[in-house]
Amino acid sequence: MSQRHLLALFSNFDEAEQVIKELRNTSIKGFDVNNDLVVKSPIEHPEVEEMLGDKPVYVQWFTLFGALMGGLLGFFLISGAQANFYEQIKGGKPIVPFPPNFVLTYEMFILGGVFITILGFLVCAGLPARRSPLYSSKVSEDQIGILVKADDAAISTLKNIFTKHEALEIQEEAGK
Amino acid sequence: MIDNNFDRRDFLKVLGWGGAAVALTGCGNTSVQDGKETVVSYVEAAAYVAPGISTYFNSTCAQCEAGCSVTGRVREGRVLKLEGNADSVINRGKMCGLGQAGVQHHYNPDRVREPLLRNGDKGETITWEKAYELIAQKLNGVSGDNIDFMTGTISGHLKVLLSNYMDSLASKNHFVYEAISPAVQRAANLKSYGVEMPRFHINKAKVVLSFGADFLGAWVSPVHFSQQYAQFRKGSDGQRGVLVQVESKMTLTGANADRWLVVKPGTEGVLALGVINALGLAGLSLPAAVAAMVKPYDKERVSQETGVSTDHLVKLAAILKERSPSLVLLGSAAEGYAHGSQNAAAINLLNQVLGNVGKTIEAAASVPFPQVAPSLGNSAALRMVNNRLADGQTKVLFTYGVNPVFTAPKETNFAANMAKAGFKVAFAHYLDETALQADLVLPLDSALEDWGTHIAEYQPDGVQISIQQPLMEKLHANTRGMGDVLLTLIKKNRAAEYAAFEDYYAYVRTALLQNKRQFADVGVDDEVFWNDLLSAGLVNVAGTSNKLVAKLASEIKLPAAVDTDAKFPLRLIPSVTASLRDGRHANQPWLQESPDPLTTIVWDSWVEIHPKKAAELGIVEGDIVEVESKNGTVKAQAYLFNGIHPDAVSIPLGRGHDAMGRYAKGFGVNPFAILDRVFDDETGELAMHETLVKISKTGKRVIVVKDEGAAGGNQHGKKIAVNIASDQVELSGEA
Amino acid sequence: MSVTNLLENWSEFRHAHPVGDVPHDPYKWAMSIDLDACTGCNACSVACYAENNLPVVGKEKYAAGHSMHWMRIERYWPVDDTTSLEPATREFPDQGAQFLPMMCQQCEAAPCETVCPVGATNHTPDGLNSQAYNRCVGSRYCSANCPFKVRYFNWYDYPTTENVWPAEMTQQLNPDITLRSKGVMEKCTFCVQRIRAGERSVKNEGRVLKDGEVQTACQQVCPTGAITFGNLIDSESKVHQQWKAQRVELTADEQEKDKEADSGLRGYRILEELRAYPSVMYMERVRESAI
Amino acid sequence: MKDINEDIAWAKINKDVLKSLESPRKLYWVILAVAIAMISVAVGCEVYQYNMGMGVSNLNNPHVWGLYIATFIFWIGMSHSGTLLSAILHLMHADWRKPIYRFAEAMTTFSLMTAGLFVMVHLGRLWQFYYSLPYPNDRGLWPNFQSPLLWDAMAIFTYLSSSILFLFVGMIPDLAICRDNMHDGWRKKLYTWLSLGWEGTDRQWRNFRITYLTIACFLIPLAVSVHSIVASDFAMSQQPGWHVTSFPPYFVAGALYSGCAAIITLFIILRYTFKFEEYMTLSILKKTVRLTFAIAMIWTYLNAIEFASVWYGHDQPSKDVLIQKATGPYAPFWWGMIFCGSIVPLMLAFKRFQTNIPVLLVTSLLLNLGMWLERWMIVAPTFSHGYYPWTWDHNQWPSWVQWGIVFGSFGWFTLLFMVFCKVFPSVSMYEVKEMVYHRSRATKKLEASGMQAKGAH
Repeated sequence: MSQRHLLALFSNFDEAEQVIKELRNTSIKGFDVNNDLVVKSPIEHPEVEEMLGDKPVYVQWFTLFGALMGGLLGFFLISGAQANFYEQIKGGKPIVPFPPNFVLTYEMFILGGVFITILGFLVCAGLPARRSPLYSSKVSEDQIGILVKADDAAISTLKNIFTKHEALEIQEEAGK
Repeated sequence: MIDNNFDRRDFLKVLGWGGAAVALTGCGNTSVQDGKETVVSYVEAAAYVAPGISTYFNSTCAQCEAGCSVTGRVREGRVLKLEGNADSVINRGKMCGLGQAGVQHHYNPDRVREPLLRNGDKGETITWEKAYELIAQKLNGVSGDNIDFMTGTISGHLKVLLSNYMDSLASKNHFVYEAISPAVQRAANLKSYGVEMPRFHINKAKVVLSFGADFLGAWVSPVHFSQQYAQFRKGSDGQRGVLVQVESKMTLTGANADRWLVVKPGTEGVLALGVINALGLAGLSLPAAVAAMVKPYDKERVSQETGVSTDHLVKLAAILKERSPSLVLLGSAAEGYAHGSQNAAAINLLNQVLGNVGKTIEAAASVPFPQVAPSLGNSAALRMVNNRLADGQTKVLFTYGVNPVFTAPKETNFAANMAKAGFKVAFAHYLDETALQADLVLPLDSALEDWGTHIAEYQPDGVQISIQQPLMEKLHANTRGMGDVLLTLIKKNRAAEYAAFEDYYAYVRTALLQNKRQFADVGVDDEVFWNDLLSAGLVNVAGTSNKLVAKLASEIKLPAAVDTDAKFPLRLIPSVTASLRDGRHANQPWLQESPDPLTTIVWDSWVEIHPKKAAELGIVEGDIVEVESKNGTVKAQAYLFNGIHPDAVSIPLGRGHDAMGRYAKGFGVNPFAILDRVFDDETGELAMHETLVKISKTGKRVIVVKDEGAAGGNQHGKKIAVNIASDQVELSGEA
Repeated sequence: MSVTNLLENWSEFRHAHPVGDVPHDPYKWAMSIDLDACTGCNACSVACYAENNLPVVGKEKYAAGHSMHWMRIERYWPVDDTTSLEPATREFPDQGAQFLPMMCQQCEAAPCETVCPVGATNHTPDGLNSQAYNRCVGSRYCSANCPFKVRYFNWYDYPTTENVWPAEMTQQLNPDITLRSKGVMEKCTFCVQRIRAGERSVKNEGRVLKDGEVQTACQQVCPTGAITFGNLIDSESKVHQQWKAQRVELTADEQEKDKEADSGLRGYRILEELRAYPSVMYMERVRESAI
Repeated sequence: MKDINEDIAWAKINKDVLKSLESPRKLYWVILAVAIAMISVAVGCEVYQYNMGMGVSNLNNPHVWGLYIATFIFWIGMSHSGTLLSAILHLMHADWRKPIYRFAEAMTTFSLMTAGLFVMVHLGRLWQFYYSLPYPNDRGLWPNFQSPLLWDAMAIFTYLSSSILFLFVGMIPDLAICRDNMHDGWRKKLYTWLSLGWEGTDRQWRNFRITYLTIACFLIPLAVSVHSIVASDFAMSQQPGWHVTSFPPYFVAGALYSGCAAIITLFIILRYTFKFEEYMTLSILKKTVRLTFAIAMIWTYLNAIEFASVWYGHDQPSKDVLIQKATGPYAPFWWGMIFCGSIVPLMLAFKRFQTNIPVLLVTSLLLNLGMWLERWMIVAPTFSHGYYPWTWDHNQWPSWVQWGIVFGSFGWFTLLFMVFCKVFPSVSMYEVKEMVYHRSRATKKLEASGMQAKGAH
């Protein structure tokens, strides 16, 4: 069965919350609220996102991995280079001196953490992304957008819900 | 001999088998072989050239008159470094900075490379043939009385050739001029000990009392004395030698003294007599005549006249009496006065009453071949030449190894007088001030390119004849060895006698071989002997040993007070530094950049002035001050220096050249120029310390270029250069 | 860089000089300088110029503080008031001056070595503080951290600077040593070229260098023999004997002399309290107390 | 006084900020031209120095480091406020940071880039600078990881790259705004590409929040480590005046201080240049000024602590250096530092000056001058008066080459900053919206509760 996208724009954030609430509470055939609903917002909007249910974020696992790998890599790279290349003593210090290596390990820990976090962000947020079929630049201005994907059959139900909550504009994807 | 046609390469091949070779080929210098120029690759290098391997050849240092033997390090035909020859009794393998800079004399970029003939204000390059012709032409018809040859100290076979040449010209006018020489002391020594220059045993003395003798710096044979000094400091049986230096301006030796006594300039003799007096009071038995003579010199008077405290005087007498033998030395600081000979006599008398003669002062062996013994220079020679020039008696003037235009006081008008001579020939390495006044400048080989023999004035043990031999090929094709030039000149007059000698090398070789039995077993083959000689670079002969004839001075006339002049209240001490001496080495950059040991100043002259006097005159370090004597002024930066008598200022000699190339010209000032013409009463030597000056600020100020930093000589309580009192230390246990 | 190598080397390299468990063998080059013999004549400094191709920088650059004397002779005046900035507070320096030949002290725990970002200066197994010119990038951190300020930087390209080595003078250059170009640090090497040549020459004989077989240029020339250089490990060497007689320990930061009031010793090392463990021992100048 | 007008229309925010990206005014080109002229001076000096050797800078033995290193520390320090403050305030939910953090972070990035140049300029053999990088090579050569300079290089690289990423990530939603509002052209392409297809979906925002928070968490210790490592360049050495335990916190405080001062300067400049009065409000300025004052006092305290510890430590060489700073040839600069760094900021304690723009502009410039002097006074006096009296050099003075390069570096920074402000939104639009949103909601809540309270009454 073919599916279509529908984007509704709201300027009143409370209304948008209500829409989401309603969509979650209403069971509509051909529309899965957990997978087919995307909220587009001009600002970071935890209240609205809460309505979407408990969606996990995995970026921090990337962070942990990156930081640990960065630190380990740093320490072994440095100590390895010292042990293999610098068989010459410097300043009466051990060939593999721990204090300076800790400093560098620390830096590498952060470097790895930051880099892999960014990588994780891109992966988790699905960036860089192709533009979704329906988009309005209003979303980057002051309106909240609710993008839904549903079977043709559910479209009208959804439209009704949107209109009920004073959607300013409803964009509809052309049928396939 | 027109060209240097002696075939060095063949000669070297011979030497190569002898075990010690003079390796002389090199990159950049093509070899002349049978008239053909051959480029020789190192792939097929000559047997005596091992690429990458240094070879060492012995020769003699020509930087000063001490006659140290050197070993030249030669690689790929280039001499790289001069090191000391350990077999020499003079320097025993050691060197001074001046000696090492000899390579910069050799490689100096400002050497004269072609014979130059004056053409108006310019020099015109001519050939040697033309130069010889010109000399012959100019000498033609000139009486020997009107031909002067002015040289620095000269010895060995060059001296023989020169005197023969002068003979052949029927001239007796060979003048040996040294701007800085111990001539007064020689005369005084002759009177006191019967010899001009005895041997001094600093190492055997327990106390050395030096009146301005800078034996660690520039006096007579500094490298040799430095070694004696080292032994003296170690002492025998743990008794470390004590050095007391008496002078008005601190010398390097003074800086190393246990006690440095500053005296009013010129009162060294008074102090010496005062010490004798104090010694007598301390119980030393004095000959009656001496006792009577020194009687007036009681410690109060001496202290008042010299500025040395009575306490020090007594202590000095005590230590001299207690620790025997001692040694009293006298140097230029004591000699440089109108009464310099009297000072010297007084100081020698102190040695005599202390019983040092025969113990720490011994007669030197005399050179068995008087004709090669050194002709010793003095400054009286300058006076004579100058007078002759002024009177027009000199028609032809030859100069070699001297730079009188630079070293003569301005008042002598030497340059102008020199112009009166019809023809002036300068044998020179560089276009120095004198060469610039000459009509003909003949470029000489450097000391590292030339042959020669040297005998130093000061002989520590027997007599050492030092061989000078080329360490490498000539750098410049048109320079000639002085000996070769003299030989060529002499052949013009005495062709028959000298026909046997192709060149100076042949002459020296023949001369030495003739005296082979003096040096070696008769049976030794000539070649072997010669090669051994060159390999050693020197030969020692016992010489005739002498005994000193000590004669006590019967009368010493010391002026009651040293002259002062209200208009010129200060005394100028032209100081002699270890590296620049009379200025002939000023174009050697190592020496210019070698900091003066006491002030650490480089590349420039300075006026040393005591801080007390400076405060009086409102002078601070770096002020450009004008130093004015009756005869002129010089302007130089002031350096506040505690090691000088407040009534004296000091300017080092050697800088202030108007010529001599990029490293010498324009750096510093020349205090020779403003010296007053005051002479030692007895010897007629220029009294170098008799110039009275006044100084004034010019208002300009510079930052003194020196190594010393903002802390000056202060260690700020840090343990950096530390000293310890002799009673705190146990020297006998040291390794 | 293999893991095994890393792991194996780990323990092997967990030691440190000079407290370390691996002594220098067979050489530990060191020096002792007798200040009682040193007269401050500067011959050593000139010898160093001749041996090590040091540029003569000329008056202007000297004035700017760009002199290159690896060995410098310092001249101090005895002062009564050590805190004063004035050079001397005595009216006359009646006990003479204090001369001190100063060059790289070849510290065992050299402050310069640790700070070099590119590892251009290292400690050699024979106890030298080596400088790799072609590795140096010229950060000058080593000089900044040198307590003695004996490292000299090539502020200009001296080999191409006018009148430093004009035409003929280049022929004097020692071919055993490179010329240093602009932007690299240099310093006294204890005449390492002579040491290496010496080591090579005895290698074929299967022995180690004996005392006196290698001399530094400054030692060789010193007219009073104030400078002694040699192998500190070799008990036959003069330098060893001198250190021993003065009871100076390479790895100590306080010597017997400092502990005992009347030890009669005169050996010390400069700025010893910084624990750089210099390889140069100085012996105090003696001044006669009776005069 | 409110930090921001809560009733401001969101569309207006977009419009106002995007306006700053529009065709520049004449003044902008003038500033750019001046900046380029300044850079040319520095480039000229550097070319000269590169060809002649470092000697032309008048550095010498013992003054082996000079203005280059001092100015390097200055720029590193300047970089601190941007990212560090942004991150700290973000974690502390201080939303007044939102209108000003963007340009502050840009300042961080650009001052780091400027600082990096000084490391290069300082090197005797610039052409071999890569020897100090840990790159694998045939010869198995590695840099010396023991050297604080290497830690420095590593820390700066980490900081610079993290700062750029932090700046970039924080800018993505704004880039999307730009993308949505720009006419076609290279800028549109640029924004399209850089915004990575951001549409503000809930998934994007969710991950964004965590990421931004995480990086902020990393940046705080990183920024602290960077300047304490710069401090280690000195503190890890053995030199008197440098070997000071309190150097790392002292440096960090100094860095924050100069960064805050620079923020005030740039705040004022941007406020007027781009007419950002509505976002960069006096209220926010006042908060920044108060923060600056607090840091100034911390810095003063740490400075005093350093002197005191030297004084009571009885380490004579360190004490000598301190005395030398106060009485020697550097005394005018040292006292200038005390005046600019500790006396001038007292002015900021007075309310009436906290919003007085001309006074603040002058003050902030003086503070930065003071901080630059501080860095110079850390570097130079130790060289002039180190352990070894023989090499004390009180006469050394930087040559025009050094001054020229230091001068030009300000041009370089200005150029980068000006270009940034024209190409990227220097005020964070989405965050200003957030701020407005949350504030107005909070106000409403307050009003509501106030009403209730009233009603109950």
